[in-house]
Amino acid sequence: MRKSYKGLLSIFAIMALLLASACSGGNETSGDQSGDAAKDGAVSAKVGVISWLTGAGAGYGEAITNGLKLANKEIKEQGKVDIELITEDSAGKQEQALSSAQKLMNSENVSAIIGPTLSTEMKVVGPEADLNGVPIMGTSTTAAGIPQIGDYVFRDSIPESLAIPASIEKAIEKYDVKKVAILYGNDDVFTKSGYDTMKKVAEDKGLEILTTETFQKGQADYNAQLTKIKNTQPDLILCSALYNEGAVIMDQARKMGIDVPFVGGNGFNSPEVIKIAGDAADGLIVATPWFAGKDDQKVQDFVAKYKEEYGKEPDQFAAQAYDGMYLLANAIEKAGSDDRDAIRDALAETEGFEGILGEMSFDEEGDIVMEPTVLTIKEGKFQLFE
Amino acid sequence: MILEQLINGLTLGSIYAIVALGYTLVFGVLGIINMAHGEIFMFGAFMGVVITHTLQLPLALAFVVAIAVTALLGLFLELLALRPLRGKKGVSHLAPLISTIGVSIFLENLAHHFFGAGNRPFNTSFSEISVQIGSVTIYAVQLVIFAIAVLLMVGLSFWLSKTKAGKALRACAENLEAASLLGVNTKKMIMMTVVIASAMGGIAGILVGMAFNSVTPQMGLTMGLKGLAIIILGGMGSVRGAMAGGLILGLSETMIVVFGESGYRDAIAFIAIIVILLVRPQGLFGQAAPEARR
Amino acid sequence: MLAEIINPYYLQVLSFILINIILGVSIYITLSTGQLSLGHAGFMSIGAYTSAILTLNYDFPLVVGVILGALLAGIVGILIGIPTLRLQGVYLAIATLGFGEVVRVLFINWESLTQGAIGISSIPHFGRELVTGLRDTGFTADMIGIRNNQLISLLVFIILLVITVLLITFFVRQNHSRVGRAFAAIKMDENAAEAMGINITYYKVLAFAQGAMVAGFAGALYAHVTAYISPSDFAYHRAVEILIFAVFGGSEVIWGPIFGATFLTAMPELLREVSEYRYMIYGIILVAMMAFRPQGLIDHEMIYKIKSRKKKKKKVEDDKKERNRHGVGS
Amino acid sequence: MALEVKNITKRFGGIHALTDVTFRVEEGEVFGLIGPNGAGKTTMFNIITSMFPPTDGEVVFSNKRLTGKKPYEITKEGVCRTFQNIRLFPDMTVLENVTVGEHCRTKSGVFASVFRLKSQKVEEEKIKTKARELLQLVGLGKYEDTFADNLAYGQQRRLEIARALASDPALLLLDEPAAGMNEKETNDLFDLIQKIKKLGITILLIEHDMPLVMRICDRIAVLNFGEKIAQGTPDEIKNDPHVIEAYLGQEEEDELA
Repeated sequence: MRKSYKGLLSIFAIMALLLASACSGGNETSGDQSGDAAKDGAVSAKVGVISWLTGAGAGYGEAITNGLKLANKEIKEQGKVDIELITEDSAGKQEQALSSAQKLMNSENVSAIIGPTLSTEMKVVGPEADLNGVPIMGTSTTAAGIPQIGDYVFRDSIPESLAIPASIEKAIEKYDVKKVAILYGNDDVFTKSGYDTMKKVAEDKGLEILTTETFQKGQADYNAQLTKIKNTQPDLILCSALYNEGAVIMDQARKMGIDVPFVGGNGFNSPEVIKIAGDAADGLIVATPWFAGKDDQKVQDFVAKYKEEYGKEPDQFAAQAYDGMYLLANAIEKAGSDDRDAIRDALAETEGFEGILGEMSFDEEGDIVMEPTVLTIKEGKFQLFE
Repeated sequence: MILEQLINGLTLGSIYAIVALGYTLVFGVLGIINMAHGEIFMFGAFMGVVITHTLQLPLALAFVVAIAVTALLGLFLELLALRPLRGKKGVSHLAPLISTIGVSIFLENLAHHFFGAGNRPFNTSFSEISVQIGSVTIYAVQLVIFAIAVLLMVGLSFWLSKTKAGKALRACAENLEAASLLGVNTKKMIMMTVVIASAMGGIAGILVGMAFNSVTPQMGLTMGLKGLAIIILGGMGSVRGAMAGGLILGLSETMIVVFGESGYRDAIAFIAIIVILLVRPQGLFGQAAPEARR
Repeated sequence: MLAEIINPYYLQVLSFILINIILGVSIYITLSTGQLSLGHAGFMSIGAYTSAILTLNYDFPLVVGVILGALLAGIVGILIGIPTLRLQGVYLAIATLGFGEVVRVLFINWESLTQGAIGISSIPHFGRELVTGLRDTGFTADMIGIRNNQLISLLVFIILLVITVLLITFFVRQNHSRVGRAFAAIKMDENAAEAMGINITYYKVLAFAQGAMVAGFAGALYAHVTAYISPSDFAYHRAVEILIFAVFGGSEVIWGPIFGATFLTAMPELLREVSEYRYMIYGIILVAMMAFRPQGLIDHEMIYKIKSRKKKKKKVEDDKKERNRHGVGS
Repeated sequence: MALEVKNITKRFGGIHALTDVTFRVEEGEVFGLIGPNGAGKTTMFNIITSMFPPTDGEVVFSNKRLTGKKPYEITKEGVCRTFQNIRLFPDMTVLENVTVGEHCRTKSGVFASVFRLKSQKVEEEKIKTKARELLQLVGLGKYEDTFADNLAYGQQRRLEIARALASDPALLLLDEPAAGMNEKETNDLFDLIQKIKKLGITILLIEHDMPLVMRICDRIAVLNFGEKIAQGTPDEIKNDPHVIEAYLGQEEEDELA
């Protein structure tokens, strides 16, 4: 017995040796490289990217990394900053995201991190980055409480607390809404936090909440909830769902004869809704930081370039990543070095940055401040909601 | 409203019942819980998407293809995951369970790769047809689903009790060894069982696609676990039990929404499992296992 | 010197390996009486939530929180174990699967306590708490020439390593005792075991509760290592993953699940390309193991061979010594 | 220390496996229970050891009611059995198999085992010593490290007996111990049973090998179709017309099959 026990210890000893030899190579302290400007005067820095690249949410990660790469290419061409992107896959799992972050911060010695994709991952990675003094910026993390993790945590993705009130306000204005029904996914962190915002806004605006219904991931049949909602005769349905479930909900609702408009959260905002639900998607109202149809040269240039590069329309994830990259590059340029603290300070001071999403600033906590655009689906297309 | 909700519940229940019939058939003959049944069902649904939406071909063809593909999956399941375990010495009775869990994980992730993680629409003009009776709208799909469920149940009962092949199958269910001694080709019978059960999963998949317009790789897990709950509720291996259990679960899931606790909707199935197993382990329609089997 | 060797990334991966080893051990204990539980993700979540809530909301010390989390999981294990013991094989597996799902749905809906799907964040972190504690005593990372985050990762790793080694020692010793023999006898032939005078109900509940407790323990550790938990961390897939540790590595001897957990956790880190096909590979592993090696990679025979080889070696050495002594004597 | 089987009836569904069977095994004797296949002999063993409950009647051992107790409690009362279809613990060594038999006479728990208390160490030593003695008794002394699965058939039967003896039984139930044995093995078995008897252990024996039964048993009861048709000394049984009839009928059936 005691021998097999020794065996275990020796396994660990070997592992420890392995890791020692593996990391002794690339592990220099970050201070040495600071101010190490490239020959042509550009500030160079290493930036880590944690993204969901394999598994169920690989689509998000792909859009994000595409947006980042496109932006970085342009930035390099401009020649003021020279950023090396080092991308790690988190597979949408907290453990893997944390390991990736450790690798980027300690083995790769990056100056800043962009990502991870999910809010759940950020809740695990954020505190660790903050502790290590590495600025980290989420470009797709919308849940409440993310920038509040610490001084080094930022995001340029528009939080539900900004998006949802905007769309609800406009909907109330246009349809003279008095009574609403709420439907949300209660086992998902995004849809649940979206619901919390919806409920608060509805109460603040003095709307009567007729009924609150929930659904769970993987559910296919929403008829029971929708029948109940239909019978309460709301003016508007507040639906906090990811587009997958949301599109099906709209489809089933329209079939049932529910013709009132829907207000959705960030997760509902996707061209996929139209693809899945078809005509039934008409009447969906969402607030978005990103509108591809915006009459703006910058936006149209981006759309054209993205299409050329990747052969598809950019979605909000690509757009937010694109602007995120620029925000960071800006900060690095201002900081004038790849020093983590300098970059953090420069990032925090960002004010009135003009991106494809609009004019952006960070508030004291590191959350994005911007004006969302409210869109609605009409005749199978996203259009400005006025 | 209650009437509409009853129809909702019956529709959902009928689909559950068809899924559960597949489980019950396999359990009845082989004594195995096929954890991959939900994923086979999911593949059936995706075949419907591919045929009706991607290729824009008629719905009838979707049924044929779904049945064919899921039957083939059933065949592979039997040949690769179940047969190698049969009659092998030292294999625990848990082995088929674990093996089919493996198949289910594999299929789920295979679907991710083939079809993507997202929801796929299932557009067919058939799902638009409806009848208005008073304030209640009934869709043709709902009627079809109910009819197919009843038909499958009656057909299966009849086939098991009256036809020669069915009797052979039941002989297998009683005792594999004895059946093979009596000249029943047990290998063929087992294969047939798994294939038929899988094809029923395929049918259920198409029906779900038609009824709810919602097809994702994860649906297999959700539906599979529900099916599992149903056969335990109704009694393992009981055809009537699968039908009754399906309807009970469908109706109670709908009713819990009606009475306001939609958050616990998914838990009903599992609470039912636990309660039934503790109070009446043989299920509502099952027979108590003879003591001698201990 | 030390500063160059200690890389938080590797320590992080090793820490997750250790937690998974503990999970592997937890399902091994239950399996060692022939009971298959698919509810270990549920027990894990009970441990994680209990400890997180106690330490975060009620300022319990971390150690107390973890112990209470494990204990509560164990108690729930007893409560679930006693009635479900009447169930055999697959029925038990399904009932425990149901249990796991019910726990998850409960945590989703019990928002006042668990914050539902949002999850609990800012859970006290092992390493960070310890480092703060050490700072109060005047000890800082610079004193041994490493950075703060290195010290934190190192402390977490050492704590987990000590816990894991203690836990393994515990169960190795238990296995080589009257209790372990009773477990093994029940696994191999329940009726024969009972006829030989073993109170199978007692030992099955004991094993089930021990398994639940260890899973809860792992859950509590997990909560304090990631500092964030949500119900979706403890869904069906987690239960299956835990099962795979035991099926792949082997469930006959404790070294099986330990190997399984180590290998399967390290694999996607070492081969990032594998990560994409991770679950497909898991599926294939399950099917292939059942067909070709249902006892898992490491089984009795292997351990027995290793042991007897060592014994022989030792014997040869002893003989040599003996001969030498005689040689000197004559 | 006598075993009293009182009016035992057992029905499985509609089948009468045992009907109103009564007999008494006296202390120190070897009592044979014989009868054609399906006569209910093993069912009787299962009822005595509470593997399942009788439909009616009761079993009493040294004035204590066994009926209603759990199987492991019955072992503790001093009644232990072997199985017709050998049920060893296949992945354990021969020695471990026997030590499992000592379970109910020892008491170290989790705590004592994990912390290696002195009492536990002493107990483990005792367990091993006793197990080795028993292996010597049944003639398996040199196989203690072999896996039970790898033993020859006859050896497995003897190991089962050793395992049962490890529980210190006052009454040992042997279910067809000679099945599948050749003549020499059967003779060894005869000697073994004699030795066990000398240890003061009462034996209740189910056996088809008639010469062995007649040689070794002090008294015999005969079951047929679940009913006791005869009881007496071997000589009485040999000449009992009911018994002869039962066995002749059995042979005809055998030929038909």
